[in-house]
Amino acid sequence: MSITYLEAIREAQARALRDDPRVFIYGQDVGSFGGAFKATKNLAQEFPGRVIDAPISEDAMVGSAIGAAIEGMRPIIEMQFADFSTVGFNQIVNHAGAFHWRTGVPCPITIRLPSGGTTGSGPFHSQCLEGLYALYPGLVVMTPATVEDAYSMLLEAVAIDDPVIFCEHKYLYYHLKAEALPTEALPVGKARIARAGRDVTIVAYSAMVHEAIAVAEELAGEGTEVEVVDLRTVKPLDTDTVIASVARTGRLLCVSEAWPWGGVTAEVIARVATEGFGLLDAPPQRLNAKDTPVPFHPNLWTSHRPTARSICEAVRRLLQL
Amino acid sequence: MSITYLEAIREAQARALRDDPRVFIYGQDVGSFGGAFKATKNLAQEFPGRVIDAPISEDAMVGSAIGAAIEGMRPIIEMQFADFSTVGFNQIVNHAGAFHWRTGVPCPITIRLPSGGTTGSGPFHSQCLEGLYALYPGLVVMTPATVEDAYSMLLEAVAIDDPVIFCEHKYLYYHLKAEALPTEALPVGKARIARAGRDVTIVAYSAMVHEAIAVAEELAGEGTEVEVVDLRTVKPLDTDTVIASVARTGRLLCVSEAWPWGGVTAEVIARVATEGFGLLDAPPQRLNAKDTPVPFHPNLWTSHRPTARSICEAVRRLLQL
Amino acid sequence: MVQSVAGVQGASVVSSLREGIVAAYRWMLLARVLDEKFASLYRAGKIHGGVYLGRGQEALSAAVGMSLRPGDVFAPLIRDGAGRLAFGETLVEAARTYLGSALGPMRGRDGNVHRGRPRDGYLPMLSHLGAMISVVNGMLLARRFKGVPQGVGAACIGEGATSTGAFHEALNQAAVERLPLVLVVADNQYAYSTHSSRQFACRSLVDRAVGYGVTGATLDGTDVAECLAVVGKAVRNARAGGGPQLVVARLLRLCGHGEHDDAGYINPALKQSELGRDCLAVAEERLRVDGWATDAELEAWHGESVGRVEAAVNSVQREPTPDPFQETWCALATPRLKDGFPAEPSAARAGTVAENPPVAAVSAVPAP
Amino acid sequence: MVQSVAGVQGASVVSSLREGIVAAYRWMLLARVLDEKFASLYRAGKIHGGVYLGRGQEALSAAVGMSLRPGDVFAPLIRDGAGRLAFGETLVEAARTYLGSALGPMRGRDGNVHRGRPRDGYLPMLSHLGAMISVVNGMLLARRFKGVPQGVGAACIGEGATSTGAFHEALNQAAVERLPLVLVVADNQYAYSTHSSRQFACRSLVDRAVGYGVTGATLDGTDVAECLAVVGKAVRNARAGGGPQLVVARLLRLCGHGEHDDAGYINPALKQSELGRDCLAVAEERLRVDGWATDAELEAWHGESVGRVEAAVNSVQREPTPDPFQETWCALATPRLKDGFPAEPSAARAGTVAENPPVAAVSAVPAP
Ligand SMILES: Cc1ncc(C[n+]2csc(CCOP(=O)(O)OP(=O)(O)O)c2C)c(N)n1
Ligand SMILES: Cc1ncc(C[n+]2csc(CCOP(=O)(O)OP(=O)(O)O)c2C)c(N)n1
Ligand SMILES: [Mg+2]
Ligand SMILES: [Mg+2]
Repeated sequence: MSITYLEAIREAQARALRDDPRVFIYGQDVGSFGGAFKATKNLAQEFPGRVIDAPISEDAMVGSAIGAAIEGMRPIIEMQFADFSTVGFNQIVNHAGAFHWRTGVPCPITIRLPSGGTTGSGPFHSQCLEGLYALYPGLVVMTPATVEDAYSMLLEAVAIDDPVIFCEHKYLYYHLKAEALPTEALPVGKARIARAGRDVTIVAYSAMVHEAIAVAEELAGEGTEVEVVDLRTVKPLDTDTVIASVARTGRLLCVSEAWPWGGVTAEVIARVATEGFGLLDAPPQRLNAKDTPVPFHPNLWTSHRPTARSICEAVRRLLQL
Repeated sequence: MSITYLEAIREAQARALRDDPRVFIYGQDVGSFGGAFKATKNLAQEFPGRVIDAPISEDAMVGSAIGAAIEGMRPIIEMQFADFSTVGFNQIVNHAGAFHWRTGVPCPITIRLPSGGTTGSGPFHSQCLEGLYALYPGLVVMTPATVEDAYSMLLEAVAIDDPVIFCEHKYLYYHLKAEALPTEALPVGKARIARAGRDVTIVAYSAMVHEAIAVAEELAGEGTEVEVVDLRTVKPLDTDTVIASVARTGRLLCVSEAWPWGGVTAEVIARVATEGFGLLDAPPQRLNAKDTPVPFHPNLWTSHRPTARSICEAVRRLLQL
Repeated sequence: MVQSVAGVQGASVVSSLREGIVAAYRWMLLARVLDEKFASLYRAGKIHGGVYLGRGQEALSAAVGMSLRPGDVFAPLIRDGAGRLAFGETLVEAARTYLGSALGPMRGRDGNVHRGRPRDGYLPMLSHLGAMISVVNGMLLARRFKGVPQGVGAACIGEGATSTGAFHEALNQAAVERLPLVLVVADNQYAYSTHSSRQFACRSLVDRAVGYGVTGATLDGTDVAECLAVVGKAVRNARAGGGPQLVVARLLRLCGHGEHDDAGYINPALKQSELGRDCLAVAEERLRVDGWATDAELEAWHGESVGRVEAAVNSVQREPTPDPFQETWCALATPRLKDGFPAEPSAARAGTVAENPPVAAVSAVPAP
Repeated sequence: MVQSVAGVQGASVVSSLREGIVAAYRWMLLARVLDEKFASLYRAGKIHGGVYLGRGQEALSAAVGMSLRPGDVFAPLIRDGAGRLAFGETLVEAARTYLGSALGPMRGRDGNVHRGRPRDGYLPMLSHLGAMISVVNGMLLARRFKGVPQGVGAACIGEGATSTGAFHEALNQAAVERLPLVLVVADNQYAYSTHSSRQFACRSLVDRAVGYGVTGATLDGTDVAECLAVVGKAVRNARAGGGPQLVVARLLRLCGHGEHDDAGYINPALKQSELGRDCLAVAEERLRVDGWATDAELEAWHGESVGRVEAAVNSVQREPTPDPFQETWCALATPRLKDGFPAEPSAARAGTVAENPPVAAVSAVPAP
């Protein structure tokens, strides 16, 4: 048996629906159609009345999820693309994010954001918004990189008493496969050493973890041992695991598919510089997408985002510093 | 004569309206009422038909500003509070921000965001969103700290061919005064040495510049010379001026009133760590607001955001590192 | 609690009408007195931030609060002091939020009109206009999912808030799901300084009902009997499965947007018109004319209201304000997921989160 | 260009009707052939990303494009291939965007249906549904400010997009400002897989007109004559100062949401109904029956369309694709304000920005 990242997301939702009567799914085309990416395939049939098509009203989708959560439900909201969550932004960041702090009442909603670039998707079907949501207090932001994490973290997202922004990477949907679903998982908030190494640390998350691993494999052939840290959640951010890795390697490159200003790479480097300054043997480096909208044409797109090649170059430069 | 930060904003708009027939102002209650904060006082009377009350429709306000800009106008949009711009978020970041890159046609709109905390304003009338808008490509983000900059930068915001997010701090509106309006200004994108010093650099912007200067004055009495860098714009960010200052002092504290994850302090520290690593004599430090919504009660509010006292403590700690 | 004004026959109609108006009048009066107290505290510099009054809108607001039952959902807006009280908010709770008491439902974290107890169906408003309606929808949907009695959800907004996308998405959502939502629009002619002619171009906002496929009704917000009748009927319709109800009230805001605002922009002709009548004075006049209340009774009610408000505010003023060192500074309900930021004192980083103080159950209580 | 179908008397009515329908038919046919070409390129793996067709909506779309004049504003949506052509888009331009040619108006930066030339009044859509309407408003407002001829602004959306807050805010804004906006809603029964019963609960979306204070009209989108008449009238109304016009067309999407979608969810009964008729076939039948076109003419028009489409696509396929090393990677119109990020090659940081390739002026051209 083999299971894809996308199927793992579907299976996690099936299990959440099966195990917990408080769970329901709400989003455009998630019902009998099974969602734009088929992440809810057959769920409406298996769980009648609990997987519901929403009108094209992202603000109301999130607002009503908050209401349902107040009543003790555990809604999962599927945004058709992460990019469209900007229309429901206010309810997410100002209402859900602030709700528990203001009222003492938890707001357990999970918002699934099909994220990241795929070829030909262009400026509005490609965005990586984890750094956007992490800015706001009160939100947990998950960025699973593996089939196993897609499954276990989505189950945890639903179980957690707080609003969770679940950034699932569209490029991994079909490309990434595992043998089986996991039976255990690291706790939420813990980063993972995706590959051990002693010469340089690459901190990455989501699809970039796989680019980083490819780089590690390539450089291993040249005798450079790259350690890859998969952040798993970007908020909370597991500073300890990152710093422990930098303590071993002395060199840090942080990679993200998001835009270059602020975001995860700035936060990681700021934390390491602040708390692990003495561990660094060279200036920490970062690699992000370019500071333009995500381009439509593959020629531009592959230059816009970090790739194994550009990461590899950055590592080589870093090793020379 | 003495002029406040708020009056400077009004005067800049008056001058823009006077000098450039393409300019108009659109926002809730900006017309004969003169705006919630009186930033457009008398402008509707002085410039009939060019200062227009908008319905409570932030999305349409920004969308129509984009349309007017396409037709060659130079709209100024007043959000009643920065916090409410989240409802017009999509038009700002996805439409205005991406417009020139996608189409080759400039989108010169200015969006004024009355920003930042004042006592008793609470979670939704206090936010600092410069780090939010700086995430997105295609936007210029200004954060004037002085009466002079409020005036000259707003004039430049209107003149620039790109969408500008103009974060004006409500706390400075009435508190900050200058003798006269400036006749010249630093170019947009250049940071300013607000106070020279040789022992430690505080990078700040907007209202925090004044807290930093208060700290510098206090510490000067103890023989510590604090250099204060006022960023003026957070995007583009003037890395060179910051690094030149760190080169002089060897120590960096970056202060912001925004939430702690990501944002300006992370970006500044990441840039200095990456490009000016060797200049640092101690780990760079940051100070932000706490990671909760902005509290209503002054007891909580004054602990939530950095103050001269907490900045001073942070500088003392940094000097010991 | 008064629920129906119409539908009862003969003498009992009159007595039930009288009871309803008397009860409403007393909620209105209590809210007016409380508002005036907040205004005087504001002028004395004793309140942090703004103060927002319901002057001129008490009849409508009381009718909404009175038409609801325990188990219903209520999402009031800034001018709904009367409705909040009628729905079961205590004077102490209102005062605690305005004065930032640590013992209030918002514990000084949020303030003034941003107060409620969500678990009791009493929602604390978000400032962003229009945002509460879909939240009410979600609560009603959840009850449908759970198979428990759904109750009615009432959301109040001003005419200005009808221009928001949030209003539209939520009313449409309620219509598609056929939820028992009662959406009450107080068209008080102004949104802050902006006249409604700059807000919409239809004849009346009730003309929107057909476009959503919901039932519409209008009423004169200065006439408490009409408020009780029309709002009561809309709530009954919703309860009976009639789907969403859009109720549009005509009235005039008889105060500034907030107490900082002298409302000099309000057209004097409007103040002189029927719309400009003070619903409280109109109700009082009616009680007098119909012989339903004597001068002595009216005076006693007023005195009692003043006494209760003074007592509540006095006691709250002696309560502790929030202590930043006791504050958890944790926005999450799951403290173990709190992110650790370097500059915070380490105690806060380890962060044990204190439980929220217990809040009393809300219920629609009888008239004061 | 055909502008009015009604309003002319006697024999000229018929001849003008005939001319209109013939012209519309030829735009529809050309758009259909172009769509089919894109679909076959998609199946051959020659297109990056999705392909979205206008099958079944060509009559409505052509009517919109034909009713506009140079100087008007047009904000089409994904199914508006016919209207784009009628408004003046060239086949080459359409093909360039789908194929990502560096010479196209979007230069490979944006693609497929996201194309236009804003300065010519032809707006490139944002993906976020409903977002274009207020942009059209802004263009019309700007012209009022400038005191230049305002023209008419047409924005097209699907019934699904009427559920967005953006739709509501923008239509209301247009009504308040009484702008010459024609908002055309293609109610094709589905938004992706979602039936319109999950999208709104009113009888017809035209019932929304009164609630905004705008004029409403409906039409049968399978009947090109009705499309021309009703859309033409709405455009004339707007042009004559009649304020915003809401036109709601009844039709059925005769294709998948995109070419990846087999649309298996569409109710077969709908396909069999009047709504499910193919407007192109209906128009062709009418031309035949009324003797307005011979078989030979029809065949010639088809052949000509195929030839033009093939020629355009063939030439575009030989054009250069964007070169990442030539790309400025600068989102700003003001290169000196470009932020410098450490990891970028220094050439890009210094960043001189190439001018955009000149684009031809758009104008409503005569029927092909
Ligand atoms: C989305 C949003 N934009 C702007 C504001 C600022 N604001 C607060 S109250 C108000 C006027 C509200 O008018 P209306 O809805 O008519 O209610 P009223 O005050 O008349 O009762 C405005 C513009 C806001 N709270 N939310
Ligand atoms: C705000 C927003 N949410 C979701 C989407 C994803 N989406 C793209 S097209 C579509 C369906 C549109 O349906 P409709 O408006 O009826 O137009 P049609 O495709 O039927 O022509 C959806 C949901 C989007 N583009 N924008
Ligand atoms: Mg109002
Ligand atoms: Mg549709």
